Amino acid sequence: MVPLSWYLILSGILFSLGVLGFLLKRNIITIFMSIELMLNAVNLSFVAFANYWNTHPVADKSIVPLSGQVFVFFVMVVAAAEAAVGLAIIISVFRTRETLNVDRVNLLKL
Amino acid sequence: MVHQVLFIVFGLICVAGAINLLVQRHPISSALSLVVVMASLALIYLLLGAEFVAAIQVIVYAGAIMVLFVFVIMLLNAGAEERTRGSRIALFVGVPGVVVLAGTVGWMLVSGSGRLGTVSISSSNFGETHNIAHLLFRDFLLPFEITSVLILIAIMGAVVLGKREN
Amino acid sequence: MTKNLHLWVIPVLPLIGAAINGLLGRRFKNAMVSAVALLFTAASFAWAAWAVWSAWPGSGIALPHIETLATWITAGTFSAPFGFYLDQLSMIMVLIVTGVGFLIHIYSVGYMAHEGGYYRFFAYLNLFMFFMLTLVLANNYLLMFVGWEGVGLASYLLIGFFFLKDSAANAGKKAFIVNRIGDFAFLIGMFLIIQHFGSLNYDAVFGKIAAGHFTPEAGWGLFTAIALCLMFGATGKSAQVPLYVWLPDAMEGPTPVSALIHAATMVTAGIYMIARSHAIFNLAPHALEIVAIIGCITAIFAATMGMAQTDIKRVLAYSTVSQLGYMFLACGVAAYSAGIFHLMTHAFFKALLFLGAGSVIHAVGGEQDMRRMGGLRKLIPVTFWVVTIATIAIAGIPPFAGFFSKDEILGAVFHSPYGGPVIWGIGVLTAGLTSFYMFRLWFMTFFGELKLGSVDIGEEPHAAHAPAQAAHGMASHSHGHADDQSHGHGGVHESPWVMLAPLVILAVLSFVGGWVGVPQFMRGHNEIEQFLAPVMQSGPAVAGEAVSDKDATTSHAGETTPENIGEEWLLAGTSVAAALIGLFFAYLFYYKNPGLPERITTKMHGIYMMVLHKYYVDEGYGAIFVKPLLALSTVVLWRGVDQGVIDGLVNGAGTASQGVGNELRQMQSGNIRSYAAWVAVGGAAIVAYMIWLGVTR
Amino acid sequence: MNGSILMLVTFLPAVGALALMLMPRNDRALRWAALIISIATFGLSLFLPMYYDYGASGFQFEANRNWIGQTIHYHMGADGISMWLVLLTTLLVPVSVLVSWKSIHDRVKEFFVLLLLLEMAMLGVFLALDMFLFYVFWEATLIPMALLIGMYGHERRIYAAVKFFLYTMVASVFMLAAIIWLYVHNPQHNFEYAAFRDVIAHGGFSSTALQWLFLGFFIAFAVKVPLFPLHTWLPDAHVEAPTAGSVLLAGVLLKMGTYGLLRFNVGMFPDQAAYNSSWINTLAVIGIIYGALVALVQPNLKKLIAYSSVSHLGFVVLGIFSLTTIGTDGAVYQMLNHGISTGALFMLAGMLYERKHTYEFKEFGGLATPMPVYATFFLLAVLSSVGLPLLNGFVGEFLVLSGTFQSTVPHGMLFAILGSSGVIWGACYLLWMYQKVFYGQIHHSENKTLADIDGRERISLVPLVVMAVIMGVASPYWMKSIEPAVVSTMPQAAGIKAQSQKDHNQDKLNQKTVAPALPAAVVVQNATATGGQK
Amino acid sequence: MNPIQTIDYIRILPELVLTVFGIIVMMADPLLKPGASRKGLGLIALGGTIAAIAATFCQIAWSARDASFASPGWFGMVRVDSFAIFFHMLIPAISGVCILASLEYLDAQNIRSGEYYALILFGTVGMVLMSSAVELVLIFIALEISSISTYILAGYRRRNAGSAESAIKYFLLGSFATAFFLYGVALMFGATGSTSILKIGPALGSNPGLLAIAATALMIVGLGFKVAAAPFHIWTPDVYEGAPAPIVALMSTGPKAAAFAVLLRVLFATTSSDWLPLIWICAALSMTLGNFGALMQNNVKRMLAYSSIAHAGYLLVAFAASNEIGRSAAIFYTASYAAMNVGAFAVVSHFGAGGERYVSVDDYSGLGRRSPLLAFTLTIFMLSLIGIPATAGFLAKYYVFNAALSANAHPTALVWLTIIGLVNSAVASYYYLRLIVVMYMREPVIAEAPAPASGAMRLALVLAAIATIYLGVMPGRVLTYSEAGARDLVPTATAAGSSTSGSSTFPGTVETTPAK
Repeated sequence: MVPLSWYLILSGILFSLGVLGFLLKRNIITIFMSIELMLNAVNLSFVAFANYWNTHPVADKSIVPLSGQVFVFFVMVVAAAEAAVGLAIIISVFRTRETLNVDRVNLLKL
Repeated sequence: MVHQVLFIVFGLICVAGAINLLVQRHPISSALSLVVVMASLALIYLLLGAEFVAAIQVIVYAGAIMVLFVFVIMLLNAGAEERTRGSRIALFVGVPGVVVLAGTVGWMLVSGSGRLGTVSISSSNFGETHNIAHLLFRDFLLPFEITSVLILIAIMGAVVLGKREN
Repeated sequence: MTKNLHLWVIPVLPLIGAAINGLLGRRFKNAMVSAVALLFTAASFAWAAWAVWSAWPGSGIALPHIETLATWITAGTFSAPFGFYLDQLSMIMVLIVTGVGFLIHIYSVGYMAHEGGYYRFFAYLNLFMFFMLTLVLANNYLLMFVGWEGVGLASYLLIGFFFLKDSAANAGKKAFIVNRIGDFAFLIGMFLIIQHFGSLNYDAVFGKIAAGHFTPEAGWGLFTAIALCLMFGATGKSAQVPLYVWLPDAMEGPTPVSALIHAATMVTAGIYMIARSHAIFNLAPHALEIVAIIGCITAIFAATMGMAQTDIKRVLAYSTVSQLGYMFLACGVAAYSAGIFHLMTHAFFKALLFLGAGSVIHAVGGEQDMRRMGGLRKLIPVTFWVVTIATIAIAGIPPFAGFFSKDEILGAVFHSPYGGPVIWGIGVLTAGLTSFYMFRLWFMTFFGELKLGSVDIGEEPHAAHAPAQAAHGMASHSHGHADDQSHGHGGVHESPWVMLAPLVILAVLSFVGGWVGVPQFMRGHNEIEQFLAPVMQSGPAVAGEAVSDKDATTSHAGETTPENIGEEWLLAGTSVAAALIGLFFAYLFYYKNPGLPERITTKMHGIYMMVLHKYYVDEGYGAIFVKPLLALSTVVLWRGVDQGVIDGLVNGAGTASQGVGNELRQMQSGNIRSYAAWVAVGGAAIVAYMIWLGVTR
Repeated sequence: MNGSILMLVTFLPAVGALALMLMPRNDRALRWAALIISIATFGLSLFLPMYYDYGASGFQFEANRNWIGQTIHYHMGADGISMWLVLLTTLLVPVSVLVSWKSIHDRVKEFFVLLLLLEMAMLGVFLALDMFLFYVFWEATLIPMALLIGMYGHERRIYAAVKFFLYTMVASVFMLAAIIWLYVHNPQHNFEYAAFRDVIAHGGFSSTALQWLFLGFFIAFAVKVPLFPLHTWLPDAHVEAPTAGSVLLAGVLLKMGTYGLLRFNVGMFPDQAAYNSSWINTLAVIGIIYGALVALVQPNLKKLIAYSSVSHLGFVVLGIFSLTTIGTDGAVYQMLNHGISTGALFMLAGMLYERKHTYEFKEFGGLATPMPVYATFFLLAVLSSVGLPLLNGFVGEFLVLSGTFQSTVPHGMLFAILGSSGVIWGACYLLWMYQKVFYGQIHHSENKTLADIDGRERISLVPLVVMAVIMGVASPYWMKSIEPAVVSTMPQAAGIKAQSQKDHNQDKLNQKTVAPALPAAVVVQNATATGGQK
Repeated sequence: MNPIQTIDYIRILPELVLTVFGIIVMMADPLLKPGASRKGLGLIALGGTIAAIAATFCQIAWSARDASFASPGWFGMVRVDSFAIFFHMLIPAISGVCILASLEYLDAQNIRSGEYYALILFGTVGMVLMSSAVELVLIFIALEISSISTYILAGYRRRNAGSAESAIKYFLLGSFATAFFLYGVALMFGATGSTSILKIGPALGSNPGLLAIAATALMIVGLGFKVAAAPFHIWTPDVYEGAPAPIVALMSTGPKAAAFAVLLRVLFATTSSDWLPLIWICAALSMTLGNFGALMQNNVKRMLAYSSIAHAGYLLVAFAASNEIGRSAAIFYTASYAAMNVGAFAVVSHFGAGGERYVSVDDYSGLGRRSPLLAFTLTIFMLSLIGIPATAGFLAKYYVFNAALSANAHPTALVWLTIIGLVNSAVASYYYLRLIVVMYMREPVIAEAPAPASGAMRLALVLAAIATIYLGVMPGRVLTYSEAGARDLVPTATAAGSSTSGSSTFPGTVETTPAK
């Protein structure tokens, strides 16, 4: 018996670490990875909630606990798509700027 | 009991991997630590009785997506990142912000933990593939179909942006 | 159904003349211009004479005879008509204006013959006639104000006639503005009248008063306020202290203008106005008091200044101011008819003096400094004789006109509660001074020997005119002022008859003019007194008690008891004596031994300088009012408030917001991680806030 | 003569502008077209006084149609006040087309298009009876004027244009807020002027709310007038604007401000108007004197005239916030006068600029000799502006001042006296100006040969001068339509007397000196009161 | 029997049509010669948008025939009510105009690939779907579709470093925000066990638990980012500056409109109004930051970017009013803003010429002389952005503030918001006016005269201008639509309206004005 909150807290921690990664990492690819981390955190809470709603059946039949897992599926699809596009964009940035350091990618400002 | 132990173990591995992702300076190491996070997450999914999700977590995420990452890292042979001080804001504004965010959310969950109750490895066939399939191809048919457009865009985008200048 | 006299025609005729000359005059020959001007003035005079004749008391037309042409202004309950008002008072005035005006028109034909802008001159002159006649014929204060302002305009234009000379332009401007200061008070007076009588029509206002629920105010009240406002207005027009300063400068205008406007007619408008509003003044003892004092001060003050002047026209100007002071004094002691009487006689002899002076100036080719004149007696006999008559008249030596009117006034002053022996004394002294400086002028001009050009003092000839002569048709080549007589006539010469004729007529008038007012104690009937009585009595009997029974005793000396007949004779005698003393001193200083004045002036140099510089009043006004005002406007208001404070604030706000904009833009460091930080912080803030809300609920 | 006439008058210029846009860039043709259109508009507008029912008060020629949904209407109408302002506008536009005849030679098409659009907007402002419509026109005047200044002005034209635009823009948003607020609280859910009036009267709003609304409107109009502390855009705008721009700016745009004050601030918020009158009148009087004093020391002809406008508009505001029928009559009349006399002055200044390309006094002097006719016209304009009796200026000023003098708003008498000093200042700066330009010797030889004004310029001036004289002697003709309109706009003119007499003691004192001696005074007051209701 | 009926296909007809055309374009592209112009494809894409609009009309017809049309379809995934239909009209129209503007642009930038149009079309699919989706997951996917396509399009000028940078910035920050949104969805699922907007509302009631509140907050973050509302506006200027002008035209209007649609659906789903103060603050912040940031901009694209932030602020004012008038005002505003902003960016993209050389304000000097028509149209758009009467911008602002003032929740606060907004719009007039000033009052600085606009560009400009004027003068018809949409948005508008006046800790809700 694990309290749901543990899972949620874990996902919260992962999410925050993802945000921190975005803020602190310099390499664009790593930053992108931290975003993936955030998405994973979200997935975790989806799955946890799915399980929660499954173990706590409610009167409202319209609630489908399993949909939580389906969301995860969709999130993964989106993540994949983002990965493809994102990496392509990173490549084109690298082509034009010859760097992957975000701090050097600041032509556009003010 | 077992459940708790397993959760704690894999949870700690997750967090460790995530932290490692942050502290590692070379993108490859970060990528690998992310793989660790994902793998252990997959196990946690199993604990939550989501076999199918656990499976695709490994296949799609750890497999496809991370491979893509590693591939790009190799392609651009990105070296260890230099610690430039590009943004003081991120440090002195962002980090406290994150702390506040985490703090509030965490406090909320802790305080609400009683109300939230617990989860357990369900004996039921909950999370089995055919249930998911039934859901996916009936209730979520429209989103499922629409994702095709998404993927189409992704492919096109990758092609457009990736292809050499003529 | 009284007969319609179409009084409006009287002022409108000159207006037509002005319009014709003003619009088309440039294409006319001088002869044509003068023909038009004279024609319309004469017609107006004729019409006025006819109107007066047919409205003469006892001719069946009830006086005052009011004709309303149309409404001019109407708003709310207030309304002012184009209405005309003929009573004994305006009869006298209209005859003086049209009569003297006509004579001066004739004179000008000769005098201005060689000036540029001939048509312009006559257009202005006719315009002046129009406004002056409106002033005296109006049946309400607002229409009077029309004339009042209008004559101001006309004099502005005529003083500035030689506008190429800055001095002339300045003088014109000064005249107009100083008058405006008076008009300001006049306006306030009118507002008060409107507020409390609801109308500005004489019949309405005086009717209400005559209805008689007002007693003369013990203290300072409404009527005092009104009276003082009107009085201040009058001081502007009639060149009284403290607003007299414009009149001497006004001598920059052509001499006929000085004669018509600044001696005979316009400057007397103030007197007319006070006499017209006597009903109000009678209710305001304090106001009368002040009027009397101002008149008295002006009289003596101007007289002293007149003594030191060397410019012949300026001497006459100051004498005008001083004589106007007499008239004010008369009004101040509620002897209005005496004031009007003096107004009339003064119109005759002062116009004559100015025209005479003009003739002299004309003769000596533009010289105005008496020290360069002398011995003209032989050269211009006619002028000499007429000026002599005028001088005697103004000096107040019987039986010339001046004597009677001046005597009226002094008598009234002596008995009046507002006058009294002191003011009377000053009046007599003034009379002496008057006679002194007038005979000084007379001796310096006509006796001794001609020293043209020899004396090189006095104001320098105005170089302005050399180019001016070359200049356009409009430019004056102003032979009246040019110091050389390069054009036309050579040496000293008598003026043409077209100029002399008016002089002669005026001379006759200033000789006999006074006989209409021979006081009873001299076995006369004082016709003018009788004639004006109905007007002046129209002031309510009740109000009269305090005042007019006294001035009854004084001015209708006839009805008084025998023993003060002697007193009357005594008073008259004193003033004559004063005049003769003045004459004697003038003879002594300026004929017997001309060296004397210099010695005296050198002895009492300080005083002399002060007098010579007119007590530095102009300079004082300049230093106290004009300069500080300009400085204030420039430094404080314009540069300070306008550009400094207000615009400073406005532009400051602009730059400030731009600065803010720049600061805000610094958020856009261009660094992705910073951006993410902002997003994260924003997210954190929102989440925290919402949860806090949720918790607190 | 139904509502269609107003629509014709208002939108004919717009149609004309459209036509001009489509015309080829042939300057001569464009000028003539613009002239013909504007004259046609003027001719059309002459129908208003012709068919105006002088007996009736209230609005005439009304047209009221739905515009946007049921709430926003196209509602136009003219009463005695707006009718004459419309005529003033339609008179001034052809005139300013004439003065721009030669002076505008670059981008002629744009110029006349903007001019006609401006005319449309100005007419709309005076005629709109739907507050939304009013605001639309109000803002619509902004752009063409700003462009006219900015495109055809002189050196600092851009600064002036932007300043003008921002000043007005910032101010009018407050009015918009007030309008919307009133609409929202208007049970009839429309923007009708009448509806607003009675929702304010009977809506039971708190006085605080009404005060804010009043100020919202006031600020917008005060900037346009311009009232004392908000006037600094005016000199810049005038100095930089092309002649036609100045003429319309001074002649009409400023009147929009005073019109608004009268129609909306006083017309809709009688109590607030009475409540605020004292400080507003103070500002007005400051404006009168301040404007005059600053004008007195201007080295620049146009700046001087601009500041004189500040002074003159002070009289108008004073008259309106005297809250007396007489004063307001005078104010309305003074609006027309100022439009004519100052319009003429700006035209004359412009003609001089065409010849000399400067407005600095030191470049002039002695011009009466080479340009006698010009000098004469100028003198007439100056005199009408000085307020010489028998010219239009006097009637307005006199009524304003005597109205204020009798008004029972706090310190009415004091304000009137201070205001009257304006007659002195007016004489000072205007005669000073006249002397600087025309009298004395000619210091600049080139001035000797300046050409006098030609036929076109005379034709453009004559109507104004003639109007100045006619309006000076025949004011009743205008008053008979203005007065009923004024009375129906501020019926409280009488009411306020009554109530403010109670709460302003010093005023009582003024009366006290009189009351015993003079029943007449009381009679007058009551008479005005009844005059108010009738 | 098959649970999917024809009616369901009709419900997604525009999306289907757009997808089909997108695929056609995609297929046709390889058939063309590499160097050849892609105009033809552009025209096909244009046809696609027109077809989409036609499809929407078909939807209208159907809904007129079948009352059940407006009820959720696809197992409660989409809901094609008049609200959705409004955006089904608006968004393809926007895309169409942007495509028109792109035709010339791509040749000028010498970009020779047809995917561009395909991407626009697919992106449009996402946006259109966002407006009709009522299920958070579907919304999420649609959002991603539109976002990802715009990421790619933003980076389309691949030779240009700025373009790539704008793409990466947009992409990273966008995904970042999306993660927040998703987290919110997750928590919402946790709180209610459902992600269907229609179910969430009732489930939460008027007193939601902490989880739901946090969820709402996180979703506001995500959507706030998409609509570029402060404090999540920060990416806008950089991205807009770097991205191709026609794409900026699109993404400053299309996705924004869609995102606002989602925001409307989400925020007004829950009957709780805790978010009111937040929106108040966001609105005030956005207006102020946007306008003041724009004051000193010399780059027209950046300036318009800041202005779009400000306009998002005005739009949020309508949200803050949180009454039916407000909702319809918001809907109307999206349309008006789309009209004028697309127009403005169309001009920018034309004037920018090859490589977008001329984008600084000074470059526009003397445009009034050199090409009066272009200047005139730009002037119309600027005036509309300022909010001068008789333009769309004015009426839109007017309705927004009208809504704010007629709100019965926190009247005082909203009066102040209105004042802030009005003052802001006055300040804003400065920098819009600046463009007009340089166009008409300064002399040209760049030698070459702008190339004459192509027919397509002309058409685009004319359409935008006409729309701007039409919405400013004759908005009646569009208004009725937006009001209908507002009504359908919250079936129990009255309930929502009343509940907005529920308990709240918002400062300064003192009644100064006892409205009878």
